[in-house]
Amino acid sequence: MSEEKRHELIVGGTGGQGVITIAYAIAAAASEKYKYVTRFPIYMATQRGGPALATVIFSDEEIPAPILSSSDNAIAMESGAYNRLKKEVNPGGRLLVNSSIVTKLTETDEYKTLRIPVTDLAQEMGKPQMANMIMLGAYREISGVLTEELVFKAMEKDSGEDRFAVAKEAFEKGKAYAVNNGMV
Amino acid sequence: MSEEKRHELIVGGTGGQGVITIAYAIAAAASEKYKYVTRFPIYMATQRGGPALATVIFSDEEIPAPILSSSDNAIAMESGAYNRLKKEVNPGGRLLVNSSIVTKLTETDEYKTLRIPVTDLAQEMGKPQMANMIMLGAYREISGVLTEELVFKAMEKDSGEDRFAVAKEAFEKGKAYAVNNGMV
Amino acid sequence: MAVYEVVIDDKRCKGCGICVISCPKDCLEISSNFNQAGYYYPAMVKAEDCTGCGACVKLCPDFAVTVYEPLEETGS
Amino acid sequence: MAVYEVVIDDKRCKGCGICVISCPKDCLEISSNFNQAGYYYPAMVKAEDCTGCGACVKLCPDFAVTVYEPLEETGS
Amino acid sequence: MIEEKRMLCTGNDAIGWGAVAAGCEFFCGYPITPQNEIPAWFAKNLPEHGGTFVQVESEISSINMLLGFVATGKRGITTTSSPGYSLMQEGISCMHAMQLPAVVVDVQRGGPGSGSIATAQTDYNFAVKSAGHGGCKSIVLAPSSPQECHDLVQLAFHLADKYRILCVVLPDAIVGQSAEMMTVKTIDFEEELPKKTWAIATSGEKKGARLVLDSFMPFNYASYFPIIKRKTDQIEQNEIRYEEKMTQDADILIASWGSTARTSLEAIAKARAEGLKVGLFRPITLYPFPKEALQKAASNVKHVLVVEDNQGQMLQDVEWALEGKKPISFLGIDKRDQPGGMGLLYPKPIIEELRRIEI
Amino acid sequence: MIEEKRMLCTGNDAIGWGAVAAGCEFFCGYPITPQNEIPAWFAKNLPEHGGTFVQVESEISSINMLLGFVATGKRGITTTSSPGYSLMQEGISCMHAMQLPAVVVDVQRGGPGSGSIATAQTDYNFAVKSAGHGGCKSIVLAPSSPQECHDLVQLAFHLADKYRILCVVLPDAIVGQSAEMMTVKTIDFEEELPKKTWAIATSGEKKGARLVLDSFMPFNYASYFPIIKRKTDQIEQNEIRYEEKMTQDADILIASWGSTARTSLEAIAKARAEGLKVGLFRPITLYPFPKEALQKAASNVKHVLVVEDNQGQMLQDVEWALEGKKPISFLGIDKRDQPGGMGLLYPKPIIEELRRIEI
Amino acid sequence: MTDKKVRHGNPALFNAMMQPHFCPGCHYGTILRCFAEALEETGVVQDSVLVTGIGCSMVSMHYIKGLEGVVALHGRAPAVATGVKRSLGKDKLVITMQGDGDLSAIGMGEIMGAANRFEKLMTIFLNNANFGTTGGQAAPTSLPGQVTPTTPLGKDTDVAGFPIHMAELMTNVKGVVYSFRGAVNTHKRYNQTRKALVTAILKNKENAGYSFVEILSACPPGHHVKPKDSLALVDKLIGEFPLGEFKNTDRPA
Amino acid sequence: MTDKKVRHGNPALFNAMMQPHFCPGCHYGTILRCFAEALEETGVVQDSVLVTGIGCSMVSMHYIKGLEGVVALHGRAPAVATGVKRSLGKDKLVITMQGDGDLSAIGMGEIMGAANRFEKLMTIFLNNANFGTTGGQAAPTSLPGQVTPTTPLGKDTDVAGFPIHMAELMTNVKGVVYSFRGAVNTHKRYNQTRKALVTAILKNKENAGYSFVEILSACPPGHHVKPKDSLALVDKLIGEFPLGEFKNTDRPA
Ligand SMILES: Cc1ncc(C[n+]2csc(CCOP(=O)(O)OP(=O)(O)O)c2C)c(N)n1
Ligand SMILES: Cc1ncc(C[n+]2csc(CCOP(=O)(O)OP(=O)(O)O)c2C)c(N)n1
Ligand code: SF4
Ligand code: SF4
Ligand code: SF4
Ligand code: SF4
Ligand code: SF4
Ligand code: SF4
Ligand SMILES: [Mg+2]
Ligand SMILES: [Mg+2]
Repeated sequence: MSEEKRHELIVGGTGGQGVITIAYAIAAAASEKYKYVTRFPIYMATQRGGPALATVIFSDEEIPAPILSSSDNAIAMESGAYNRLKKEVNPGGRLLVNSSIVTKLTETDEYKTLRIPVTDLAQEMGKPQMANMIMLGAYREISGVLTEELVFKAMEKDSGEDRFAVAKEAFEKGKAYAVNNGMV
Repeated sequence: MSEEKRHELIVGGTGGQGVITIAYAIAAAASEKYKYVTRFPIYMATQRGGPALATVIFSDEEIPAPILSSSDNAIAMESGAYNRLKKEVNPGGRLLVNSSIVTKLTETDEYKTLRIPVTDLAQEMGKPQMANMIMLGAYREISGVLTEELVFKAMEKDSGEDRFAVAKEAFEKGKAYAVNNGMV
Repeated sequence: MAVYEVVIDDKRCKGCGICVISCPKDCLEISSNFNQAGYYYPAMVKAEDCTGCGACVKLCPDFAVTVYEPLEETGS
Repeated sequence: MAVYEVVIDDKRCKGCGICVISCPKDCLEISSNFNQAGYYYPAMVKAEDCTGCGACVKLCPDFAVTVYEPLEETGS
Repeated sequence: MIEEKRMLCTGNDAIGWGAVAAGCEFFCGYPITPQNEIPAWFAKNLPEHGGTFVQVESEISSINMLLGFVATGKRGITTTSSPGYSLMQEGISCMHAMQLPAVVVDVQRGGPGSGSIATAQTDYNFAVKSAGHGGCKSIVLAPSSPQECHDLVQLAFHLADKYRILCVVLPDAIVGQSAEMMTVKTIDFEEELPKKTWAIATSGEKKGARLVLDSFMPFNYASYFPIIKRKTDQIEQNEIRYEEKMTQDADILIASWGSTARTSLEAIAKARAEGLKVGLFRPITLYPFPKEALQKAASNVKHVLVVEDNQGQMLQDVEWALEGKKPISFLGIDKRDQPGGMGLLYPKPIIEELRRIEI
Repeated sequence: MIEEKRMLCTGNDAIGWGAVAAGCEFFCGYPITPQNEIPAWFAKNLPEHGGTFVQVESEISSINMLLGFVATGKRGITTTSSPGYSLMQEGISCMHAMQLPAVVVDVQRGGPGSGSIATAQTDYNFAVKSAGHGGCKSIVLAPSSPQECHDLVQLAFHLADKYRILCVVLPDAIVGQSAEMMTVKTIDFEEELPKKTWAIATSGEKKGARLVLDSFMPFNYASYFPIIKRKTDQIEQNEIRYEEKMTQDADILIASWGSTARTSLEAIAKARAEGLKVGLFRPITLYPFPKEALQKAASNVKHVLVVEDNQGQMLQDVEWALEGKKPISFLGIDKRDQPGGMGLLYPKPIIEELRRIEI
Repeated sequence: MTDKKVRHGNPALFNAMMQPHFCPGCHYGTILRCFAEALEETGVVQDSVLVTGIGCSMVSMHYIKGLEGVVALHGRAPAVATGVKRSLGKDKLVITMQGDGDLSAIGMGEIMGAANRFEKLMTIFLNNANFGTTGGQAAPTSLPGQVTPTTPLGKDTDVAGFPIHMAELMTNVKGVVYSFRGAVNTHKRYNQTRKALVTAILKNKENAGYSFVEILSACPPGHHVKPKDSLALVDKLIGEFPLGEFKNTDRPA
Repeated sequence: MTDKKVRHGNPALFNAMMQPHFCPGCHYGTILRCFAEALEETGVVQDSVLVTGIGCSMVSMHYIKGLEGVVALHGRAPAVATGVKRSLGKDKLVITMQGDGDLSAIGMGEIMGAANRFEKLMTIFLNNANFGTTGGQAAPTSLPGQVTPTTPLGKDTDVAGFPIHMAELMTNVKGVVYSFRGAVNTHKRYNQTRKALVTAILKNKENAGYSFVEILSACPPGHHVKPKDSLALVDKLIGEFPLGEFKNTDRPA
């Protein structure tokens, strides 16, 4: 897949699901390759369980505003986020959904909706906390942005060695799911 | 002496000497007779011993500003106040000085300077706290403003019965001093 | 036979495991089921041991546990 | 004969009478003299009783009291 | 309702009388010069009028205690001076967030920090431009005499209830500490006030955490700011108050507020005696600022002189109102007669300035 | 001096980097969203750079502790968000009274009271118009990106020392919380700074209660206000900073600050694509306000649109600067996409407004 | 099982519309239940006003049916409560609920001021040894060595001080008639705490003076422990903060 | 008398240029002397900074030669002092001097915060049971029944509370290593207070922790007594506030 000039992503979920971590990893990886990167948490839930959203933009050209009201790419980790983001994906874009939790989806032809049961996959791994890394792996693979290596580097920097190994495993699981289900 | 249309007075001393009380008594008395009265403490010393100044104006006509930078009448209870007020008496006006304490006086023809040793007189009475009331008596008599009765009424209201008797005695002493020394 | 019925409101449950730990009879265990929010809620595993003490109810921070007892049939 | 000399700095004195009250020998009394600020300052009335204890010095809030003692003439 | 009576009264005491005349049931405050007479007045007189006096441990607690009291739907007041007014900012902001009606009095003292305990008008911007963080604005009333202290405190209570808003009364210490003849009387504003249905624990029937849900948490921009906008539009429309004197034929207009307006008036009288045609424009509501009235008053003058006992604060509002159409100059705190705390801004430098202005 | 490096960095962390790059030796503060990353940054990094971190029990103590620290002549900073900034007013005023150089950061959150923890620009008036009671003004710098947070914090320290004044850095939460690529580097301002001869206990030779005598008690109007006047004249003369973009041919000028200036920029790009000639004027120093620069930038436009994430605050300064010579309209917080705390002011309503403006 | 009835369920005063907003393993929900039970037992809810501080417990009034309330600014609940109480008078109960950051950091002046003024209030002090809401920063109550965003190497007592013991401190104020510290990490402690709340409410009802009930609470994210370790976390807190009744006196005169 | 020398005179550190600005009978001058003597005895004046609160003692640094200082805002002296101390480090002594209004009313948060943070500071607390500066209003320390402008019928403990005992309260804070209450209304008490000041200074010098010295003082106008009755007034205060050393411990760990 050819490199984009400008890439946009919104990740949404609840506090504790690690949506901010997904955005951090993508942005950090992008910072190695793109001149301009912005990352913005629209809302950071205080308590675990409150809504949390983050946006990432990277580009070869100056980014006027770091905030996004709609995006080419979006990830919804649970229903609240899905209900918001389903209205904010640009035509022709894609929306990745945690289909373990979000079960009621609105059909649309405007953009692609991709269902990935990351909570189930995480449970399979015996690591419920890793649902977000599974999603990250699927997202990297599906979008083709950046490179796996850059994302790994960012993940490694963010977590300790032990946790990185697990995160990488989760990432691979997400990637495999995307590949095996013809999403790429 | 004929009644004035507008009467101005500045009283100065140190906190604890009762200068504010003098101003209060005059203003309260005037309020029974004049339509417009203002009384303003330019500075109220916190601790005993700091500078304290108060102004009184009463008039048949509206008083634009309650503050006075110069005055027809002034009372200086000690040296600091004297040094200020000697420059603030209007030509033709009068300045009453506590000559027990203020011993260095500047000669002038611009206005009348009247020396009243109120601290000594108070000591004679055995009531050092009453120097201000002695000054009030002298002032009332010399200026001829208002009436003794009005001033007594104001004094009585301000103090209890006991203290009023003493204050009245002091007032009379000041009055007598003024009369006996040809100041009236 | 179990005397008390312990009901978990799985919508409220946040899978903290407090009820599991605080049960003096170790009657409860976190199950492999998760709710809409992704929390794994507990299930009764030793119903017959339950004394109806209510520790699980009182200590559940999410108002998710109820303990029932049989209705005494009066007059029978 | 008085051994100690108690000197009041009448300019500083505020006539509070604390030295008078605090002198264990009742050596001091408020006089009938007043200073520029109108305060009546104390005077020594029983110089011969003064023990040079310094209570009047320490307790004067206005740094107005000094107690002197004769200089010991060394080598005489 | 209070028995009508006439008396010699300081501006500070007049605030007490005005509050009681307005049916105020609560005072809380922390001592600070030059307004210590106010808590003393309330301590002595409020209980007789059926109200409650509390001396609080700080100004921060004062404003928050006032918040708690007025949240029950009754009238309450706190008073302070400049440093204490600074400390009240967060609480003031919160009362705007909750839309609670209350009256706060700042009897200004001089300068920043602990400053001087004597008079000044150095809190104009601070009181007028923003009610703490968040950008709400309090209605700000500036009295210039004890009578006006008494009257404006009553108006403040009235407007507070009318708009469910915080009102600030902003005397300077000259106004607060000078005594003049004054008539105490309950003013009838001849307007019906809205019922305080939002108040907590006033009726038997419980309403749940009403205050909280109505206006506080979670903070809801969409329901909050439009309400505030509607309210401020109404206030700016209906509640402008000002005084004009001798403006008809004026060549020079003095714009001044509080005690300096009266000092200016004395200067104007003397200047007129010298043949100079000078008039006075005195905003009484500092917010809402009488912009159009000032434009009108200034329409025929050749020069506007702003007089304030500060470094030039209302000045910007005057410049804003007059849109560069008139030459404007300023006379302020540096024209006091003395540098120390006893210095005052007297009529003399104003007269001199009036003589200097070329028209 | 700090080693130059480039990194992805939030505006909040950039404040830490900028402070350390400027030789700041002290941070004290109290947690508050949306700036909790700043104390965390200092807690982690300041000790490594030889400085001292103190978590304080309140914002009131923070500002007073900062006062004590900078009184010894070293550089120090405190950071907070709106409610905490309210609580600092008395201390800020006091630092102006003592003329102490220091830096205070207010990463604005939304609305009055406890409000929302999300972004807003609702503290413009509060920060710009008065540094607490007493009417002094702080220099106020508004960054619009992490890089600018880093740069302006350094400028703030520089100006603080240059003028012996308090500087406020006023990001909104979008600026504070968004991460962008940024270069850390000590900026050389190429100006020699005055010696801090007034500082306490820095030399062996004792100077007595210097601070106190110089500028504090008893408050001396005559020696104080003229100094302040001289200082503010110089600041208004020399320290104006702003950014202009695409103003040359503009028919419409957007005036905006902080993050909304960047949102406006996106709207401008889209509007230009539609053939609308729109330019941007962004004040960087909110005080001193770039009045003349704005007049110049607006001289050939037909309309000025003020965009702020508030109810209209800089608006008055723009009106004041333009003296009624240009039609001015406002777009603000009520144009957010959502009512709750997650709502933001996006480019869309700005573009729509630009289309509506008749020129 | 045939017909059944509730043996242990949610208190009747619990507002079932509310889904607790606390993190998994947070004890605040448990404490609210305990408080609701005490209100139920004493029957005072219709005459009570709850003034909360800023912290994770700020919207607590919503959880209890019929409880009116005000959310005070951070630290100021005792001042706000005083205003409410002075207005409503002897027949109403005014209770504050405040976190340890709220009460023992920014709000120290207000709690001491109100207690010393002999206000007839009651305070429920939620001590989770950190600032939960803002991300787990150290509080004056935090333990030596505790790792937080503001004490990244562990709380160093030399520069950040020792944990403050509020329940003990309050006993030194004459206007305080009741001071207690409890926890809800065992069934027994839950019951003791409930009893203490009942006692405090009754003292408040008779306007005896200031009542202070400190309750140790878990904040799993703040202390970096898993939700299931929240019970053990409170045991650790008890190591620093002993449980018990520290003062119980008649109305002083 | 022939040649003489000073037996008891003003301390060498007393700045003779100053004419005390206190009211007749105020003990603040006496306390300043006592403090000057303690500074002299310990020889630390060149290494000390005095941070005063707002009250009648605010310009105290001027009375002592070579003593640098900052006048803090009302109540904030411990916060300002912390800033100074954290900058100047272990070799410098930073001392606050605060009135009872300053410290126990508006400044309660700051004194408790600093002491609890284990700051290595020393505080001289001037307790004259009223707000002298502003005209004698009731303070949290004022006695039951005390008539003041804000308690015109005498302080009613039911609505204004009981006198707060700061020296005792401070003992409950672990970071406090020394707490003492003295007076200067007799020669003996003067000497005890001086000794306590010396002890506190030495503790401060070795950075042992927070030292707190409360000194009862007369405020004749505030208590409506004649200057000469100021000694008896302090005896009355002692009836409420017992003298003595309440805490004297080693540096806690
Ligand atoms: C004046 C002010 N400063 C700071 C904050 C930010 N803040 C909100 S809650 C909180 C502390 C919460 O800690 P705690 O009281 O212990 O409650 P918890 O979250 O642990 O329940 C802080 C600092 C604020 N809201 N207001
Ligand atoms: C914020 C603030 N509030 C109030 C004041 C007014 N004020 C000055 S000193 C003082 C109290 C003085 O009492 P205390 O601390 O006991 O000192 P004392 O005068 O008795 O020595 C007050 C309330 C102030 N300066 N600042
Ligand atoms: S009622 Fe008691 S025994 Fe039964 S499950 Fe709950 S805790 Fe266990
Ligand atoms: S205690 Fe409650 S929330 Fe926790 S696991 Fe058990 S039922 Fe679920
Ligand atoms: S030194 Fe002692 S004995 Fe002598 S006068 Fe003074 S107090 Fe009295
Ligand atoms: S104690 Fe001092 S001030 Fe008082 S009377 Fe004696 S000498 Fe004078
Ligand atoms: S952050 Fe801590 S106190 Fe707040 S809800 Fe979560 S666990 Fe409870
Ligand atoms: S008012 Fe009181 S404390 Fe102040 S100087 Fe006078 S006597 Fe001393
Ligand atoms: Mg907490
Ligand atoms: Mg005092």
